[in-house]
Amino acid sequence: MKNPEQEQSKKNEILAGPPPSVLNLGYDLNLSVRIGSLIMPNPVGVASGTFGYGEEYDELVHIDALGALYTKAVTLEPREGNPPPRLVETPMGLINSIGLANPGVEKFLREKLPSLRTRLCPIIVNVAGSTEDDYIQVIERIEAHLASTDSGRPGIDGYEINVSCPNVQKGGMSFGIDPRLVERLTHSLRQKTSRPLIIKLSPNVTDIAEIARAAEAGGADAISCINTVVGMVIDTEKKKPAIAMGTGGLSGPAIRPIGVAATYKVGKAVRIPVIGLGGITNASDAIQYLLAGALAVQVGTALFSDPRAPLKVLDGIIEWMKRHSVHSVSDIRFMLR
Amino acid sequence: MKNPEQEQSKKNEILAGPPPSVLNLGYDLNLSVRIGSLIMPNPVGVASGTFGYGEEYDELVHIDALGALYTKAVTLEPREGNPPPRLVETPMGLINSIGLANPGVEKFLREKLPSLRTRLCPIIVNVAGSTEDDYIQVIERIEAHLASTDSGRPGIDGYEINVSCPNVQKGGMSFGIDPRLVERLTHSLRQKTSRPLIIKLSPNVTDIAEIARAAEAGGADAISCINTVVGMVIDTEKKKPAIAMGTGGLSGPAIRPIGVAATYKVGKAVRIPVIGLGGITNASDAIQYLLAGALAVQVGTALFSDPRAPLKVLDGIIEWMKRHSVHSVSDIRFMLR
Amino acid sequence: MRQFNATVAINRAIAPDWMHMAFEWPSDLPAPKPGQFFTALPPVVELRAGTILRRPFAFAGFEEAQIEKDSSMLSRPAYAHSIYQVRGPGTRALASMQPGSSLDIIAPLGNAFPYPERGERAIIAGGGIGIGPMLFLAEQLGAGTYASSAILVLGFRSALLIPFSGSFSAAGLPSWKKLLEKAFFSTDDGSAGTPGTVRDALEALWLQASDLKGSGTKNLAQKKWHLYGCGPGPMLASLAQFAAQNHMHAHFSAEQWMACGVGACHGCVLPAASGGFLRVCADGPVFDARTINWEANVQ
Amino acid sequence: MRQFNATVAINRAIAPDWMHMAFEWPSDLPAPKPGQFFTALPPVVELRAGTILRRPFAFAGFEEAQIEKDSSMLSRPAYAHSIYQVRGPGTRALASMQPGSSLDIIAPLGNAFPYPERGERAIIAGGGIGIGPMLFLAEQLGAGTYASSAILVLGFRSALLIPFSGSFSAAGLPSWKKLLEKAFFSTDDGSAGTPGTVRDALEALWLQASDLKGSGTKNLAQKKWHLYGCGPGPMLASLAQFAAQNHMHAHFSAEQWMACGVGACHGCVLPAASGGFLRVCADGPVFDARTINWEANVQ
Ligand SMILES: Cc1cc2nc3c(=O)[nH]c(=O)nc-3n(C[C@H](O)[C@H](O)[C@H](O)COP(=O)(O)OP(=O)(O)OC[C@H]3O[C@@H](n4cnc5c(N)ncnc54)[C@H](O)[C@@H]3O)c2cc1C
Ligand SMILES: Cc1cc2nc3c(=O)[nH]c(=O)nc-3n(C[C@H](O)[C@H](O)[C@H](O)COP(=O)(O)OP(=O)(O)OC[C@H]3O[C@@H](n4cnc5c(N)ncnc54)[C@H](O)[C@@H]3O)c2cc1C
Ligand SMILES: Cc1cc2nc3c(=O)[nH]c(=O)nc-3n(C[C@H](O)[C@H](O)[C@H](O)COP(=O)(O)O)c2cc1C
Ligand SMILES: Cc1cc2nc3c(=O)[nH]c(=O)nc-3n(C[C@H](O)[C@H](O)[C@H](O)COP(=O)(O)O)c2cc1C
Ligand code: FES
Ligand code: FES
Repeated sequence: MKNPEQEQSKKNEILAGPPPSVLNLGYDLNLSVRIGSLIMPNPVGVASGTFGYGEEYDELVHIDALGALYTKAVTLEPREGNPPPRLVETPMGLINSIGLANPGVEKFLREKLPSLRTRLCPIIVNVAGSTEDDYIQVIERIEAHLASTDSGRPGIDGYEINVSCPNVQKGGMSFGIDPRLVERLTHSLRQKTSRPLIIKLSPNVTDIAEIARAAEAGGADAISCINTVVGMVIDTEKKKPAIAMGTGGLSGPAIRPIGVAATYKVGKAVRIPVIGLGGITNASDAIQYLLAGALAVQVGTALFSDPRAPLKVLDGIIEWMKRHSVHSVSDIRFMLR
Repeated sequence: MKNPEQEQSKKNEILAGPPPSVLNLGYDLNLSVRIGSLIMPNPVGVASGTFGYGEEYDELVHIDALGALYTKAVTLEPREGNPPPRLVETPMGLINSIGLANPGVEKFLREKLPSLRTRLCPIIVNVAGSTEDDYIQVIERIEAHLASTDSGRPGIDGYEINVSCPNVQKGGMSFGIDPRLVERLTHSLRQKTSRPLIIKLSPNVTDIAEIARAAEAGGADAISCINTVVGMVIDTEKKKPAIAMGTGGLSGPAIRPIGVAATYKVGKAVRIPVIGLGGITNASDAIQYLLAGALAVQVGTALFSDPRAPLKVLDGIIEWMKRHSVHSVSDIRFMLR
Repeated sequence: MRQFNATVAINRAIAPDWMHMAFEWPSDLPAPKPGQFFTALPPVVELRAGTILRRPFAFAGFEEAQIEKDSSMLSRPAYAHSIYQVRGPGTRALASMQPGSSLDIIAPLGNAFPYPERGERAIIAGGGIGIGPMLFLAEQLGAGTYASSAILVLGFRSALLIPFSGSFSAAGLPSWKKLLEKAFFSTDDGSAGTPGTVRDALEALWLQASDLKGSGTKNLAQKKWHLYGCGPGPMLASLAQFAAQNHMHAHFSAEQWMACGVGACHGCVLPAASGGFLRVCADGPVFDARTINWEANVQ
Repeated sequence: MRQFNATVAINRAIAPDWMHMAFEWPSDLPAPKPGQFFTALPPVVELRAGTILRRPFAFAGFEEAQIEKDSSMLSRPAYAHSIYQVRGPGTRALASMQPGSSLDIIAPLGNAFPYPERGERAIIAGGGIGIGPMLFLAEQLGAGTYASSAILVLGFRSALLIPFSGSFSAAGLPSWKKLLEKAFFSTDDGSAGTPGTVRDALEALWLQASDLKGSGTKNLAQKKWHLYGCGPGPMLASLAQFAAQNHMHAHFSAEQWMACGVGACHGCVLPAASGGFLRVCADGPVFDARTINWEANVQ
């Protein structure tokens, strides 16, 4: 097995420089952020499930300039996902019920990884499962594959663990609501990889800080905060739920205040970095998350209205940093008055 | 002590007829809904904290035509509330941090009750407190007052218990997150009044159905669902929270999908009626709640953009019922396919 | 595929609640093909609409740029055309746009209708607002009278709703006018063409074709039909059945709520006939009728 | 207080980012008084604005309806006027409204400035967009030159920002023009009037008044000042201090984020000098300067 730390530091050399949009600014800004052993060139990533594995957006987005690409969820077995309708728009929001449709880890490694390897931005693989063992096997399989293939770029720079999935062993309650389960899961996964391990939290809990502390105790390198909020729309003419599964996950600007509040709470509860997301559409939204305590951010639903949103967000952060004389983006999280 | 049941049935006689806007329609629709011993003439009320004690809206809203008026919270002692800014707009939402500013129960009885007595719509007093004893004393005081004053109309037809307040005895955690506390509180209050007792739930919990069942077990007549969602906005120019207290309560259309999902979940968990609210601005929104399982609804934040919203909602429900050949509004909650 | 700000050239009513929009097309972007679509994000919406998603629309026509004879300068830019129905906040916002204003477009998206195979006759069936892409396809395939190879069959609720016909309706593309003159119609209320659905009109034509076998127009009548369709879910389900019963090739353009529009989110799926799901935006919107479980999508 | 749909009569730029709006006023509604305000809900907003709240604005003037001599018919309706600054989505939406369109208004709201008492001289101080209600008050109190009883003192960042003056600026009400001709100015950059703040201009006038005591204009100079103010928080805090130091009556119009606008929600409070809080919409917006803790509100 190769040493991922070493691989990572090789990649960091390539990535550590400022991204294209900053290169020609002539300003001495430090936009890079560190998550575990990984240095992201800038704090603006694209959120899991909203960007596929990258290819679909190739013609619209300068992907190499992203701070990170969080892939669509990968599960052990292929999943077809939920029956349609899977989407419904809500006031400044979107409910989705995709059901983790994905080709499964084998096909992911065979068909998606090669294109991910060509990216200059860090790639974080989002992992989901129905049992603890599911998660473990996905990561074992990926690590084994990376160790066996010799290539300049691993194409995978870390993991984001989606603990909002229903846990079949616990009667369908999600992992993410039980601090003990989260700690145990994190701890198990920590044994399997030295790549950055990010636990992505669900906001549908009484005390998100408690779950974040459990992830930290389990050995997580960072927390992503937040996943979607449970929501429902009913078609009053058809008298049935607008999406086939009844309830789904609410995202977009509507939930931004919920995400900022959660980030603020989690940021105070743990010492590992927090990656903020939920409803970010412009730089000001992203800076709210950074001021609330996040080290980095992700843009999800906003991509659907404007695929340029992530890089506009990055440009706006740079403009704000210059205006407020902030040298390093990682200082913003300490600046809230 | 007078018999509130008797008082109530006297009042029901007055109220049972259809509200003004229906009288001249010539249709045989049953809009009334029953909450405990109380019959509300129609299902559309105005939400606590958004309508004061009524007087402020007298020139803008035909208050007598409302299904119910839920008063601003009443606490044992007067409260000045939180420092400003107390409000901030969010995407299709509003965050407030009023801090339960109110004159306290004595002044409420002296100064607000007389005008409430003149209303033809049912009056539900929203009650808040920091300890269980606070709640008990408010209700004892009100019941004693009603028993001692002989008047045709009590001016108070039921209680809505706001369990989202921070509980000072439990380190500031809200009552509403702990099913045991909710059951005990409901049980204690049940001893003090035979008027309808409605427990208003916070959505900021892992399992709202569990809390609803606790309220039912404690003897509640109904559940109001939902109170505001914890949210935060940061002013990125001033680098500080937009409202003085940091976080506040998010309301308005942004949270409607969260409220509908919660109502659906609670409706399946309990047999007592559910009163749905959160982001209702028009009839279709209200009908979503009714189809999700609510017997009645409340309109809050929408009043701020259009004080006519509640009665427009009522008119739209009537129109929908005619179009879908629904005779009784209380049947809608069983109609979801 | 590209995201660009297009200048709106035409935006006018062509029937009750129906609009015809045209916008300038970048000179260096490949022309859209029948079946393909674009997504638009109007800049202004009514208060409290709260919409965030782009709205998808099919192309209903395309006019190439015109280039000066003597120079290589454009004398007129290319225009993309669409026909849309005003239904909710997004289309109301679109309908309020003035010619000359700027609209955020991503295009061209999705796949296109395949050409009919040799010996196949294109039967192009559109229902309601689904006529847009059908007009585009009919134009490209040179649809005309019954004697020509390709024919167009359009279904409406009532004659009054047929575009360009009412007194208040503006004119559309000249080619649409010609196509409509030669098209077969069905109306639910029988006020024009065959009373009933598009399928009823097709059944009538089918019978006619069988009757003609062996007669003078034998050649044409014996051609296998290739059915193209776009319209409401129940219409497509019914046409799929019709095509299957009569063993004809069929390709339909489908609709589904979309978020990304480029295949990334897996939000816009339809149930596949072989199990699993297909994405309307990236695997479609045009599908071989046999690949989709149309019945399952009609609720 | 009433909710009504008003027809917009005027909506035009009067300075960079400043607009003057007038709308028709219902003939049977009491006229608004200086200090009172209205809330407006524009019908259309930019995409993704997501605003839901009404926006509050002060009245800057009022024109009575004109009635035909021979009949009791209105020959011209009454008009309410306001001056507003384009700051965010709500005011941008307002600024995009065309004359003739309809605007949802609730008015009149809040209390009004009290008249000066006998022997008091009204000193009317407006800063930035706070000049709107001050023009209205100055007109009612007949403010004029230094020799008249009431005078108007206006502060701007720069001479270029003074409304109606730049080349592109439209004219406002005729009365405003007259008032501005006689007003005293301060500008932060010294490009017009006293360099500095409104307070600096007031201090200068105050010295002048003291100098004049015992002279010919003694009568006027000896009158007690009654200070009226509207402007940014720091300006009001500074004026409150000035008024207290010099023992003069003072009434200021305050601002705060609002939700209901009618006193029901307790969202729009300011800290009271005596502890507790006062609602800007219902206890104000005009407050005796001594009742508010202005310092606590400047952050
Ligand atoms: C590939 C594709 C091509 C399309 N081409 C056209 C076209 O050429 N002309 C045209 O008028 N419309 C077309 N549509 C449908 C069009 O996208 C919707 O009518 C529009 O998005 C409605 O937006 P709205 O905000 O006005 O209404 P909304 O309030 O969003 O919806 C109004 C009604 O339309 C339905 N609806 C909304 N979006 C969709 C959708 N994506 N698919 C199906 N139903 C929907 C809703 O359920 C609702 O009943 C197409 C859709 C797709 C997916
Ligand atoms: C009683 C009263 C009278 C007013 N009179 C006028 C007037 O005559 N002319 C005028 O131009 N403006 C006036 N305002 C301020 C005006 O209401 C705001 O500028 C407007 O609501 C901004 O809306 P927006 O959507 O354009 O901007 P937003 O994006 O909502 O806000 C833009 C900026 O304005 C600030 N702001 C928003 N609302 C308020 C508010 N209620 N009070 C203070 N700051 C606010 C925000 O913090 C932000 O910095 C008045 C406010 C009040 C309370
Ligand atoms: C269509 C869609 C699919 C998603 N799929 C995933 C997923 O596979 N794994 C995951 O962790 N989160 C998933 N999410 C959640 C997002 O990554 C993100 O946490 C959430 O949408 C909030 O961010 P936003 O408001 O910027 O979209 C998905 C969201 C959407 C809208
Ligand atoms: C300004 C404001 C004050 C409120 N005060 C109270 C209150 O005193 N007691 C209470 O139970 N809920 C209070 N609420 C919550 C509302 O009653 C309601 O539960 C919530 O706003 C969701 O409904 P809406 O989206 O229709 O406003 C308040 C809400 C707002 C916006
Ligand atoms: S809309 Fe995202 S995959 Fe089709
Ligand atoms: S805005 Fe509601 S009390 Fe003033």
